[in-house]
Amino acid sequence: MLLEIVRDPIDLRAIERAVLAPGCGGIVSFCGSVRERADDGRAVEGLRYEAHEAMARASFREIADEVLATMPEVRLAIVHRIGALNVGEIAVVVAAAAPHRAEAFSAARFAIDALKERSPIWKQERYSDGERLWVENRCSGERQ
Amino acid sequence: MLLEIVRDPIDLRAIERAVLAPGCGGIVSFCGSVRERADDGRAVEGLRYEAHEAMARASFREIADEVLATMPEVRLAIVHRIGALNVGEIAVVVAAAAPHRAEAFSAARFAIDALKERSPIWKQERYSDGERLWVENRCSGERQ
Amino acid sequence: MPVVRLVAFARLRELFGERREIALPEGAKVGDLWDTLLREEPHASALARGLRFARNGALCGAETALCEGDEISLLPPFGGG
Amino acid sequence: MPVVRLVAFARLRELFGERREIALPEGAKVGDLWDTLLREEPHASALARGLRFARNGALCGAETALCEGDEISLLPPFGGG
Repeated sequence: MLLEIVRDPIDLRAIERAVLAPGCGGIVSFCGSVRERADDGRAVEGLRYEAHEAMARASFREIADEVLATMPEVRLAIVHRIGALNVGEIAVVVAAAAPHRAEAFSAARFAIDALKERSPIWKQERYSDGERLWVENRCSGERQ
Repeated sequence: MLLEIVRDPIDLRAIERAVLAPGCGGIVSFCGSVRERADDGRAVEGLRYEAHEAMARASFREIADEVLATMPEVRLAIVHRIGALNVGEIAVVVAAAAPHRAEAFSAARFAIDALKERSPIWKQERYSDGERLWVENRCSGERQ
Repeated sequence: MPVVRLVAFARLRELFGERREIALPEGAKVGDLWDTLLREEPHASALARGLRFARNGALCGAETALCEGDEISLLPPFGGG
Repeated sequence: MPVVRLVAFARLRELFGERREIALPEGAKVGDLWDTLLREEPHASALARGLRFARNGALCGAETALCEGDEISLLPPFGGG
């Protein structure tokens, strides 16, 4: 399991190599990059992510444990970058390797959904008009 | 859309780069590699894929058209390698980029499932005991 | 006597070769081509399960008429991905 | 008078700083810390929606008692991924 918060650019292929095992025929990866347009259509110049790093890593571990509890053959990576990112750069990678593709899809989907909901990470979008906005995930914060 | 049958090793990152567009925040990719064990547990030495290349490419185009009909913002790649492959080498990559992750997951899953069902590609496993076997996908051939 | 080009894959290629020309009686259909091949290799009947045919790159049924120069493909169950 | 370390994120970090020490009356709870901060910056109340607290790296409720040296985190709604 590769579960990390990083500050340097993410090497997607290295992560996929880290989860690939000879017994795993399929890897599903989700790779989230900085989009050039916000949901409201405004041009995005860049992003800043910050995290409670210890809690975020603990949440990745919890997510991985939940995946393994139901799919023990899955090998999972969750890597999120923090700091300043430019348009097009990779912010997050979730990769799941499994002997069969159904588990790999299921694990990757669960992990990215869970990360968005429960990992203490925050995103500030910077627009071309100079404004900055902290953008919340849709489901976050509605649990308590 | 990158829809190809290739004979040389597949460069996963290049395919992901090909589908990534500035407006697409999420890429989901499925990468199928040669497993060291067959479903019955026998040690696999290597594989040979063959294809009706023209029909396989046409099937990729048909699959891509079906994805676009319901999810016009998706950018899709389907690349399958044929010829002799060793354990650990990449046989197939499906990558789907979309503004939001639900579409990317849905498109990638649909594409790999459809490829396995309808693309005229055949796989011969070669085991360490010297035997060779043409291995069928579970659902294939049951449609007519 | 239409002459068609037979293209076989996987186990069927091992039996019948990758490509060959084959002459059939006037009015012959895709199914007649398969029957002709079975007379040549009777144990190929074990490979009929899930077998599909294609004429000039498009799936077709056994009742499809053969024309001079057609490419007829024998497609066993698929294994890609 | 327990002294706790406050760690704030996102908009709350912009208001209260990233890390600071804060002294509270004996018996104070996490909710009392938040009320103390609100007296300092009344318009922070607009940020109460979806706010969660953590004590020493574990989510906790407003009724959690504060101990000397605790790290109390203010976690606005998440935006990772």
